[in-house]
Amino acid sequence: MPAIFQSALHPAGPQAASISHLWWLMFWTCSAVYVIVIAALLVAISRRRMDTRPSDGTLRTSVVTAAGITVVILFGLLFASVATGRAVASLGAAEALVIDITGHQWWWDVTYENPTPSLQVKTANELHIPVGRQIRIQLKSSDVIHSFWVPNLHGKMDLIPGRQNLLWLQADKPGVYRGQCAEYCGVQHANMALTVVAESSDDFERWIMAQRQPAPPPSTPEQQHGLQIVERGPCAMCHNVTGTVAGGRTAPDLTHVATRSTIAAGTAPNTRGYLAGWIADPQHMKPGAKMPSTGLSAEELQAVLAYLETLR
Amino acid sequence: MTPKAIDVSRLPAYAFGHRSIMWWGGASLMLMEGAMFAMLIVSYIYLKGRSPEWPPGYFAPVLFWGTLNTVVLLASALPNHFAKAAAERLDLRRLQLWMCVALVFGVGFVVIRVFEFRSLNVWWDSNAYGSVVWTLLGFHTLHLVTDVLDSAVLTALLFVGPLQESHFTDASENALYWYFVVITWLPVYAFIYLAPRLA
Amino acid sequence: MMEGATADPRLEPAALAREARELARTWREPEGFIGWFSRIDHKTIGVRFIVTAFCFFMLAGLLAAAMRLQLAQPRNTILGPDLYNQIFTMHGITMMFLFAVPVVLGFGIYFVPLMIGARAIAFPRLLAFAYWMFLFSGIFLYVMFLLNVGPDRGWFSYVPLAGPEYGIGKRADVWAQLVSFTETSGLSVSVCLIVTIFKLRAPGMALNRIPLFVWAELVTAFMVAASMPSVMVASGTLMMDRLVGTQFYNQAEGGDPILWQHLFWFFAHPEVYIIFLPAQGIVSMIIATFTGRPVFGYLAMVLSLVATAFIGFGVWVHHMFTTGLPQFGTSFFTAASIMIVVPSGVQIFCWIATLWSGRVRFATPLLYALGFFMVFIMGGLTGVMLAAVPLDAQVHDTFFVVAHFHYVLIGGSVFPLLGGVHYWFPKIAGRMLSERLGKIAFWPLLIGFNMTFFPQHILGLMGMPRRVYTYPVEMQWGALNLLSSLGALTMFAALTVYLVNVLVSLRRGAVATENPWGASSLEWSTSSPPPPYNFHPAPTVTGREPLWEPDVAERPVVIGLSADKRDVLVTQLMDAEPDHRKEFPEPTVWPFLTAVAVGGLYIGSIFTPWAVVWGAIPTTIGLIGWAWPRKGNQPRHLEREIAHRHRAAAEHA
Amino acid sequence: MIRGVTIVLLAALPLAGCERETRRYQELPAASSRPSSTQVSDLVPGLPTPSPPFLSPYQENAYGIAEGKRLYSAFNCNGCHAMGGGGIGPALMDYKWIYGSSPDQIYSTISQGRPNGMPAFGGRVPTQQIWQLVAYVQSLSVQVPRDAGPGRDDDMSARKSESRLDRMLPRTTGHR
Repeated sequence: MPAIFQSALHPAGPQAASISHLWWLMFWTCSAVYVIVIAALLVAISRRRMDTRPSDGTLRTSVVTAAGITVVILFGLLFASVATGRAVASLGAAEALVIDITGHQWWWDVTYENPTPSLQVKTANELHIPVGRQIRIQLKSSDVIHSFWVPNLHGKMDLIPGRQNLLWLQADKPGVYRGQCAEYCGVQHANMALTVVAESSDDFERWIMAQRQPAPPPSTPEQQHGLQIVERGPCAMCHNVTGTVAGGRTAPDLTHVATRSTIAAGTAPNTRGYLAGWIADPQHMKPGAKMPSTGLSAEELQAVLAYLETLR
Repeated sequence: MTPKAIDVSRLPAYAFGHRSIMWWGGASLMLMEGAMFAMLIVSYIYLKGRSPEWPPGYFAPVLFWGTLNTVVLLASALPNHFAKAAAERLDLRRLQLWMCVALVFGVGFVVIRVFEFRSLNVWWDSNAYGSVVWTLLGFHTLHLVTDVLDSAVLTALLFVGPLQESHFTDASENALYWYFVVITWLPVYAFIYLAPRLA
Repeated sequence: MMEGATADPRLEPAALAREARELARTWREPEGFIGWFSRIDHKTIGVRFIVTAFCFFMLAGLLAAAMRLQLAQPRNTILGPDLYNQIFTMHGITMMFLFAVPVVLGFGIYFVPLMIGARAIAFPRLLAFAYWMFLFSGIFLYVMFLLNVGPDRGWFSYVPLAGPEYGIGKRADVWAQLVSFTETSGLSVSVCLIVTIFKLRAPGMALNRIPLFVWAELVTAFMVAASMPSVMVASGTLMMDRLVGTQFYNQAEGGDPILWQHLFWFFAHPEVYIIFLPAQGIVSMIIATFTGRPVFGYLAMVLSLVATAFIGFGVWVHHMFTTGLPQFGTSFFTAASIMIVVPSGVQIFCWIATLWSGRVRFATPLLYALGFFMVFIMGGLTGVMLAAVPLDAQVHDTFFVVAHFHYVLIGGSVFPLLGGVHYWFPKIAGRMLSERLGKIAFWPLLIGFNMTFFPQHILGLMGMPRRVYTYPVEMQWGALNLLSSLGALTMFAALTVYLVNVLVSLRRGAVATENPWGASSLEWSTSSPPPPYNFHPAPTVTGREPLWEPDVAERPVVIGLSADKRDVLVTQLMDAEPDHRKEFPEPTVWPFLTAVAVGGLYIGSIFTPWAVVWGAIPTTIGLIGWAWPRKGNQPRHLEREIAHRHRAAAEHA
Repeated sequence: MIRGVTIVLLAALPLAGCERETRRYQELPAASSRPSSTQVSDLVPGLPTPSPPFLSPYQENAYGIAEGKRLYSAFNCNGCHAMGGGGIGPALMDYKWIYGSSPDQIYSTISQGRPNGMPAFGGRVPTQQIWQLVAYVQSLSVQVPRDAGPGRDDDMSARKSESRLDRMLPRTTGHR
């Protein structure tokens, strides 16, 4: 798994960049103010010689001056803030890539919009975006309020039931950026992360082509057994695997689950070991998650794992 | 040397209006109650603003009972006024009389209020519109009932209880609160009964 | 008024002593089991408020320690998510509803009447009722917590998470009813404070002579009265959504989750100032006392308080910047949120000017006041950052915000409060706190505080959200979290020392004189602790700093208040000229019984709406018992007066 | 008397509170162990043997019932049974249940399926979730404590929430 950043201090896109400029402006201004005020305070309390007690007139002038300077600084910061706000808002583009994201307790349902429905792509908890292109993210919620936040790319925006919110993103350099739900959304709010993979437009095209394919048919008998369990067993009640009869809609789409870097919305890396642990006992890894312990036998579990690994 | 003194023993043992602390207590109470009514009405406006049609999918409330109650409420200001005046003249007999009359009015519009709820044409759990009108009406009814109870107790006190200066002040404050209940009703009436018709 | 003042035999020491004995009899607090529940003296109730609130402060502190233990390292498993979510919610609501507001009001309850030279607080029975509601709310909350019904939806209880579909079980209802309890209490106290400050001031204490702390409490009381109704409406509608199926917050039926956020934050932002303004009042008193001069710029200070209160009602939306509100609207709230810094700034500059021109005595209370500057100013500055919409979009709901409001609330409120306890302990307990222990507690507290919360700024910028019970190893948040937890440990130790100091000094502290600090306000003119009747003879005022005025010796006093009944002098609003005497009620157990009835109503209505109906019956009985006068104390002169008036009317006719 | 009420209330809470509020994420032993012989009808050869009342593990557990409600629509039970009112499948709000309305009977109806269209969910839905469905189905006929039943959901309000339904008849054998 590549190195992961999740920091507002390492902007990787224009929106985050202009916000971090504002941050540094604020940081230095406020630090200066803090130092000056505290210095004044220290001088005030450390004065010993009382013969030079200033007259109330002097005090009044200095207080009024200080207040005046405060107002001026604040207006400066206000202006900077509003200006940044406009700059960030103006970054929308017409030929943007449109992605629908629906928040669920506690995972992200991702749909790449396309006028032709057959070309739409459904995935979960992982976005791939082409570098240097504006992304229009449409945020909805299926249950409670969540908040979409990938600090390296932009500030957060809430997903509110009954509304659709918009967020414009752009990544300037390739990389893997981690995001996380930022509005308390229930027992597993802490484990509701998503990964944004920014890659060159060629890589992105390759990826989305692959995602449009249905699941490859299993080759080995073990994998076929695995598919049987997925289709006839508990998995299909909630999960969808395009190209099979598994058509559940209430849990993450598994058609290409093997291509993702994490499982259970960023709770663990997507390795056979963690996957086995997750399927065998989800409530141990993510207590309260909607995935039940299915009571598969060890042999069934191995088969399912073998099949899932073919879903690239 | 002994310090100088201000002798207050000659000062009266009671006062009316904003001189008395009861008045200020009542005023603070009305400030809070008023704020609650304001919040409910703001919620009403907010929900109305989010709804394409208003009332959404229901008939506006029937005007008759609500309007009748408005008339009765406004009329009740009269005995209320006399009661207040009597209280401030320390005129026990008239105070008792007018308090009783006011009580009759009070019971009157609590009864009418029952019909009002039935004339709303919507249930509280039908949709947000129903919820907010039921809550507005219910919250005002709560004030009606408490105020009627309050007056009833006070009236009983005036007849049987040991008499104190404070009871006259209380009576006059009670009347003031009565005005408050009447006045808050007007916006509530406007929003429950008229706003759906304007929209 | 002052002209009418004359020397009087009733002021002979012997006469005064005799009257004092009678006053002590009249104002005595009832003894015994029932008596304990019947007490209504504002000093008793005030101490009860303060002590109870600090107990909840300790409980919430323990909860905080548990959280820091869980977050000390990544993927920690000491607390599960379900318990952790209850704990952080409990911590929040305990600190906000059961500590901060009650304690600042408690200081007001105890000291406002003393500072304005009043014999008692207005509506003492209502005050007692308020205390019982407060106590019950706390017991109720923690019993529920022990029963695993502790609220777990955050102190803000956003819908739909706390709504009927996703707020499973009764936990969210417990939150809603806790709010009903505490708001009932807070609103009642604010009535008492407003009326006391307006009508019971000592003769001569015109509005422009009111001590700054009293001004702060007055403004606070008005903020309570104006903001708490909003959250009452919010919690009430939430209860109805959950219990009887109203649709206020159901977007599918015309409701809206955002309405909740408006209603809640319209209360919850002013709440911050409710907590923080009285603390500013405390800072003013402490600074004046330990610089030996009045706080510079009285008028500016008062106007800043009022301005803060007004602007404080215009900034709530800055908690909702990430909900996708239209840009224009948000920039107005940005402006308001930034400009609210100005009044606070003016106050800080005035305090610095006071320190600059005064003779500073480094007693412990002043230390805490200085700690307030160090910490609070940083909180204010990060507040400016949060007011900027784009920056807020990054740090909102992250640990940056956690750091910010702990700097504001602990710095702006807890430090002054701890200083205030040091400052007023002699007056309340009649003994001095140990200066040495006080200083020993202060420094680790200041260091530990910054150790705990400064790293959280960085954590927030590094992308760590709030309200997470754990975090992955690879996020490199571990080190700073550990540091933060160690800081929490330090604070814990410091506060333990502080507590020890209080407990030890209660027994062994040096006995306090009337005015150990040489302060200027009226509470220091009576004995420590004050008698039940506060002052005898009742004082008058001729200036802003009564005990520092040159005429303190020959200033006239008030006589003629009867000592055989609870006679209190009511004065006029503006200039506090004597207006009339009011007999105050005797102690009674009815407020307690009423509180029990109302409590039963509140708790019952968690389970069935009918509780409101049958709970109303005992409540009404309680209120009648409360209001019904004792038999046989009908004043003769009243009958005479009534008869006289009737005769006059008859002759007139 | 008032104080008494409060005390009684508080005393009652541990009983109500704890069981209602626990979040049992792990599958319970009670749930995995299924009643061996389930009576589908009260008709038995010879003398009638009263079947011992059997409690479903989530019957008083708000979390279990709420999960059951979520699954009820997730697994498209409402497709046939609607919101308890019935449609293609029989209604669940009344008390005349073809295959019995006691928890164990409901359990086997769901897991084994029934003739004329009720599929067997046995192998497909984990026992824990079946028990949660059982608890929810019971709440449709108010056989669970009201304070544990689900409130209105954030959706078009088709009907009263389960917590506000009026009981149609004295509790059946399913409940203690």
